[in-house]
Amino acid sequence: MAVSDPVGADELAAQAERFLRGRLPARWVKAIDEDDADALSSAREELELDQWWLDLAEAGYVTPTWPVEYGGLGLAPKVASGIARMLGRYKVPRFTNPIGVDLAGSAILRWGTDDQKERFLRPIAQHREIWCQLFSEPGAGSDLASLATRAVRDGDTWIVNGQKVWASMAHESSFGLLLARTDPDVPKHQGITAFLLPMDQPGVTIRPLPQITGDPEFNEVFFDDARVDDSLRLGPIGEGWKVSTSILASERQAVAGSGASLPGTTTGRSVRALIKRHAPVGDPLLRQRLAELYIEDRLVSLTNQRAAAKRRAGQQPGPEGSITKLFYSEHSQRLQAFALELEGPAGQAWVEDDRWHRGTAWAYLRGRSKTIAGGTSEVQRNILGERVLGLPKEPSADKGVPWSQVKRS
Amino acid sequence: MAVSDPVGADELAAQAERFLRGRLPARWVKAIDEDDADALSSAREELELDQWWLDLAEAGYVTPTWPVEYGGLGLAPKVASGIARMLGRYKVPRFTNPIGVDLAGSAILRWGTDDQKERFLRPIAQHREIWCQLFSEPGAGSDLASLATRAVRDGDTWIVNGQKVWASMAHESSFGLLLARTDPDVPKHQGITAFLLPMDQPGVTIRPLPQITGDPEFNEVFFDDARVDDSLRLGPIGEGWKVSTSILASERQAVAGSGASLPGTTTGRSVRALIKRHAPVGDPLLRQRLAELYIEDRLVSLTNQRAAAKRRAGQQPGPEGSITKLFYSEHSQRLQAFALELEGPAGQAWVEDDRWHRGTAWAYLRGRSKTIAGGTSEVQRNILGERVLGLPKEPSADKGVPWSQVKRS
Amino acid sequence: MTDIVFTEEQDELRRTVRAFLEQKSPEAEVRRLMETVEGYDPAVWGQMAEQLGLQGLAIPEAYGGSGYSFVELGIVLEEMGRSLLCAPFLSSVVLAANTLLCSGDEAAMGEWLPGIADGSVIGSLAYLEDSGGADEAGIATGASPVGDGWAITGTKSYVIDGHIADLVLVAARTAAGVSLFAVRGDAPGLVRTRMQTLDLTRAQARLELDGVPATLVGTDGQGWALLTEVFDLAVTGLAAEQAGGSQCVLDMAVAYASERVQFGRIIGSFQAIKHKCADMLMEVELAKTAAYNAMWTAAEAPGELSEAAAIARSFCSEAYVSVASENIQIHGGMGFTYEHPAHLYLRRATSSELLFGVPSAWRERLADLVGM
Amino acid sequence: MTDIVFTEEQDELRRTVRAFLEQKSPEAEVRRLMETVEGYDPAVWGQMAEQLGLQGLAIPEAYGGSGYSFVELGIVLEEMGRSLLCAPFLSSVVLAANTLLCSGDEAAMGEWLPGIADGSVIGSLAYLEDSGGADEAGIATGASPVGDGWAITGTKSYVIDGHIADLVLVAARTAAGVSLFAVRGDAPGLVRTRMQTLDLTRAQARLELDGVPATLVGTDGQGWALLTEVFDLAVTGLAAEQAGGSQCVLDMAVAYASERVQFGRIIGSFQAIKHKCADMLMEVELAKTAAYNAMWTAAEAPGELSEAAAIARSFCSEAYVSVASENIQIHGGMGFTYEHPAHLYLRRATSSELLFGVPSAWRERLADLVGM
Repeated sequence: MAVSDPVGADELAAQAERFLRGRLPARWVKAIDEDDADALSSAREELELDQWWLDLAEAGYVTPTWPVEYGGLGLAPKVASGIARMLGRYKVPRFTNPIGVDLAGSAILRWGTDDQKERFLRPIAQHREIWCQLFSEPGAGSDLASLATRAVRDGDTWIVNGQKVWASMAHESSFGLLLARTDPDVPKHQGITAFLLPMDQPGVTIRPLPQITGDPEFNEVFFDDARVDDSLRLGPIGEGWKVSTSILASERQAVAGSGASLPGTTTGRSVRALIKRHAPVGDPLLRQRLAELYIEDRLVSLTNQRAAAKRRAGQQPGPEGSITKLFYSEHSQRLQAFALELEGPAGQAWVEDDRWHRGTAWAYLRGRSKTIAGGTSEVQRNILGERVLGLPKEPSADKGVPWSQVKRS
Repeated sequence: MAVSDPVGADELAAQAERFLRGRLPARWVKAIDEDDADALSSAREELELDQWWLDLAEAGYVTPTWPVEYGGLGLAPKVASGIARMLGRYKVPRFTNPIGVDLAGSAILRWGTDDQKERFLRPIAQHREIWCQLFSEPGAGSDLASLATRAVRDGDTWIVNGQKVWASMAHESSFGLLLARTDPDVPKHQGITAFLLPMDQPGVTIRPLPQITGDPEFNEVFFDDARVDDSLRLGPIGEGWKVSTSILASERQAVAGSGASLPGTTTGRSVRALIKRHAPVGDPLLRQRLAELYIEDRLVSLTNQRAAAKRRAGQQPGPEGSITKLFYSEHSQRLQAFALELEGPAGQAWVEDDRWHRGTAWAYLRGRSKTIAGGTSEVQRNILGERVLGLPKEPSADKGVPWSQVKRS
Repeated sequence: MTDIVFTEEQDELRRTVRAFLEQKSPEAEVRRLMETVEGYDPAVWGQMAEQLGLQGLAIPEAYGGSGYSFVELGIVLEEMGRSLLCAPFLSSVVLAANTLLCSGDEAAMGEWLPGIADGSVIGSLAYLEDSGGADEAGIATGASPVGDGWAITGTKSYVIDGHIADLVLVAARTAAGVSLFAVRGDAPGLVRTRMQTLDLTRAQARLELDGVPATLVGTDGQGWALLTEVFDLAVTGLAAEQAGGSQCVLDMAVAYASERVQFGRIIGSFQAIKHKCADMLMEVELAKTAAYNAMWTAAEAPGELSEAAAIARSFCSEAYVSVASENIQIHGGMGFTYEHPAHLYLRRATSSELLFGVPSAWRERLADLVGM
Repeated sequence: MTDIVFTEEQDELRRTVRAFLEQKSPEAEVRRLMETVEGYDPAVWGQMAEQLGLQGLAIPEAYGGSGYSFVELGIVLEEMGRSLLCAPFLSSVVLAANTLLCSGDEAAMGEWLPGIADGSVIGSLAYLEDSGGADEAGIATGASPVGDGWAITGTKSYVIDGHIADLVLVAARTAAGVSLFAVRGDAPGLVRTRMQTLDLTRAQARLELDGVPATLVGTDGQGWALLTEVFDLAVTGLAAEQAGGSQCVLDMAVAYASERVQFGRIIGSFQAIKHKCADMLMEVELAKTAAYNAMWTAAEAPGELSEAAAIARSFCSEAYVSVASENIQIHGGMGFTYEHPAHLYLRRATSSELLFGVPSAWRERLADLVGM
């Protein structure tokens, strides 16, 4: 059912809706039509996921912006967003392979050889091969470019040694998008190369690294003479930083406040949910803080809308588009802490089957990552100060200095 | 009535009290005994100040820690503090020549020649010669050592050109304690020399520089071939930074939170005064904030007491003695802003004879300087981070670089 | 509601107003006017009306105005907030004109709006009294019927530009409740005293009324309901002004941080300063969003204004005070001098926060509106 | 009141306790114990009593203790807060022992205090219920006279170490009002369920009581007055613990900031990190002042404790949550892992803030006490 003719966004959305209504279990569609959350919850069990992903990919709806020859629909992002909205309306996830689709897929499309595109793109869209990201290291967080995992060439193969961290889904992954240092004797940004590393090999050891919530969301990955063929090198030798920046822009987008105005993207309790649960809030202090959080939430949404409206009107984007990620991440922390405080003692202890309070406490802890993951608040403030306001950078301690001579943890 | 024999602190305080009760107008003493603020206010008019300062200096009570030969009592600071407390109890100011007594006097005692001590110290204590401080410049605030006012030697005289700022009492001053650059070709701290500059000369122009309150508290001072004799140089050539750091320690002390626990040192409204005026505060939000401010105020006082108790017990001082200046300055700002807010519309407009509201607004504005004067909050946080917590300094952009080659505003 | 995005025409309006104010209300002129008794320049006031038609911009054509919306008015106010224009614009064009418009009183509108629109009449609104209470209970001034009209006795405080107003709209209590009255500036029995103000660029007066003749505006006893509507519009206009002032102090701070050198470095390269500027940027952008949202709502969905106004009022007030304070901090000692304009903005910001109900009161109102 | 300065003997006590905890309660041991059902190590508990006499330190000699003051007890709690010791010390030695002492009930004190002092009895205090309301109205559990004694029916929640307590002091309502009762941990009709807790290092239980036999402690109907006294002491002890935890996370943050390198620099040289550490330092030092002041007041002027306790409670609670959060932030991704101890302190800090009345409630109490 690939779309070959250029059609309008409305027609595309209508096509997607027809597909969904035909493909999804009838109870699912009914639950959506009747806005019945409980019915939807039980309908979810009817969907056989592996086949679902295959069919969704086959229809091109997993990756509508990819070229038709690699399983996409060749659509502009603006047009494709209609499909995403329709999937959202039917409460179906677009993919559970985010690193694969958003990062590895984009990177391969942009930097990969034809062989690489042919080999990797369809399995990504079909969720047959899950990917993980092998970028951050214990010693290279905010300063990612200082990474120390080494890849040394040995004929047609590269031998990898070192350690990565924050690799989500590493256990399930077939491949990892790896940044490794291939030349330590040039400044940090210049000696990095990107690879498409097969995860299932003796030189790769994966260790879960649970978050403070206890959830094993991330992993550490150790390389002990791991091997990757030069044909799986992505982009030129020494150009890995360029590959990664083109990718990280997508990641920042994903983490960013641009999603803040979409319903359901809050990790934890939304302002609306708190009002619903706790209104009328009698304590004037709590009322004030709830009102403050409501205002913050509204202003982030409205600011994102303002930025989007400017884009639609073809105007130059202003600073309004840059501030919401940082503000929203700090707002989210305040909100989850407040949600906990609203509960009083019940926020800090609960009986086993009390999902609300457990979830509230979980969201509170999870919220701590909001100002760390995807660029710490400190780095975000540097970015606002330097890129938006034009303030000068700090004197650099490592600019132009060969990586091997720079101080590291 | 100079004290020649070593006597105990209690006996000294008793002597001071006898002096005060004999020397002050009878109505003044009565007002103190009866704790009658209004009576004291009118008694103040009876005191002829010039003679008072002379007598107080003659008794050694202006500068009790100075050597006897220069008009002091030769007392240890700990012992002398009993006298200060007694003057405080009788609500008499110790001096209105703070730069002279605390800064210039201390500096001359430590760095001056015998001739300089003989010439300057008694007139300072007697308030016959007022002094001002000529340190800061428009281009050298937090970074005082980058100062650009030049002094060039011409035989036995130095010719001074440049500009100083924040010189309080410059108009009334006979002399200014000047820091000037005598060697631009060495790193900034090394090319500075201190001078005792006569203010009444054609090369010195004074221009008032009112604060945001409108009060002409400070002045700018311009030097246009001003002259100062080499015999009025304080300390060796190029050692001016050392002279100034020994002095600035006293200034920091004066501005610092060490006085925060003393009654009457708050600029503007005290927490107690706000409670007295506004209790009962019905609005739960305002009650909370008043309680917060009350807590902050109490904790600063208690922390100062804790630091003092440690000193008295002969224990090593801990960080508790270092934090109160910064915290108290920010607390004061919050307090004065809150005092204004408590008034509502009356905080921002008043009829002419409404002293309370005018004073509340004045204190709000005046409070802005708390985090700037005597070391900005940013500099204070650097000091806490580096000197107390031992964190490393920032990479320096001017360390070891000749002053003339360093970037400046 | 349409997208919050300025049209080319609106951008042009902004450029025109900004150019006018840069010429007519530079800092030196602001400082001159703030020390005059009147507090504004009648010649410039006339040019604003004749050359640009600013006073009548958002007044309906039926009453001599140009019939533009609150969005255009907000743009003008944003620019005026930026330049700290000393003029009775907020009092006359925002407060008085909108009180008349909300009253729906044809006679009053017909009598006064054309004059406000062409600048020949300066209007103002007197609702606060010495108690400062910004609620209905705060109104103690009384009005009694006398012949065809009314006579008012009492005291009004904090009346913006009340000392020069030709028309004062006075809230007073009748047997039916709080009502609004038109009082002429030169009416017998009215004594007006200019107050001393924290904000040096906006004059306020205290009015003593002793049997002052007055004309009822709107319905007897419906004055507080009318004022509640007016407040939403007033704080919307004020929010635009606050957003303009906030942007101006941010610009000032960034400019200074970009040129000032200490320790051999531009101070904006220090994180302490850089991050402060980043925080200011966030506050300013959100304040602009809040103000624009309220302007658009006032123009396109006035029935929903209360929530947007409460958000704009509480956020813009606190943001402006915060960034105006930080601007002084970033300027260090220089920012603490009378000669530097930084304090003029702090004074305006603080006064604006205190004068129209404190932010917490508006958040409480919001909590009610949203059903918290 | 004497100066707030530790004596040589008190410093020695601190060193002894710290050395003991470093040996017996290192992080690995904390992590082991927090996953056990009991939540503490009975052997270490016994050593605390036998070798150091910590449980009986501040219990009068007449009841088998050593008769030291709340200052010494505070020092011990500060060190326990630092090491996150998993043990029923707060529940038994601070809450239960002080409830008994405040009750003045000779029989109850004679029966229970010697066992608490020598560690053979673990006591706890059950006053909160499912509603979480920390005021008198929150107590719905009822007690009725049965024969010589009483029978209690109802539910208690958030009972610290309630699942292992030999003695539970239960607040329940009689005809005379809220009263306190001693209930044995193994009493018939008592069902105890360990709750899931945010704070992994301090266990809490929910108790269901169905006609559980109980003995009145103190005077019938005077339970809430008694509890109010106990709360002041409880939050004083907790403040000491919070101060100890706060100092520990500051030390952790500074150590990390002094060794971690990014962008070729020790991260503590960046102002963003350095100033955060400076802010943490201020909070920690003021928190210590607040805790010490409350400890000294409890020891030397117990009649004036309420104000000192309210100050310590509200300030130390917020300071600890703040510095524990910032510690995670300074550690970046590392601080967000389960393996790093940073989250254990945030959990303790947050739980402590929520469990004994939120800071704003204590500030409200302070406002009453001071006459605001």
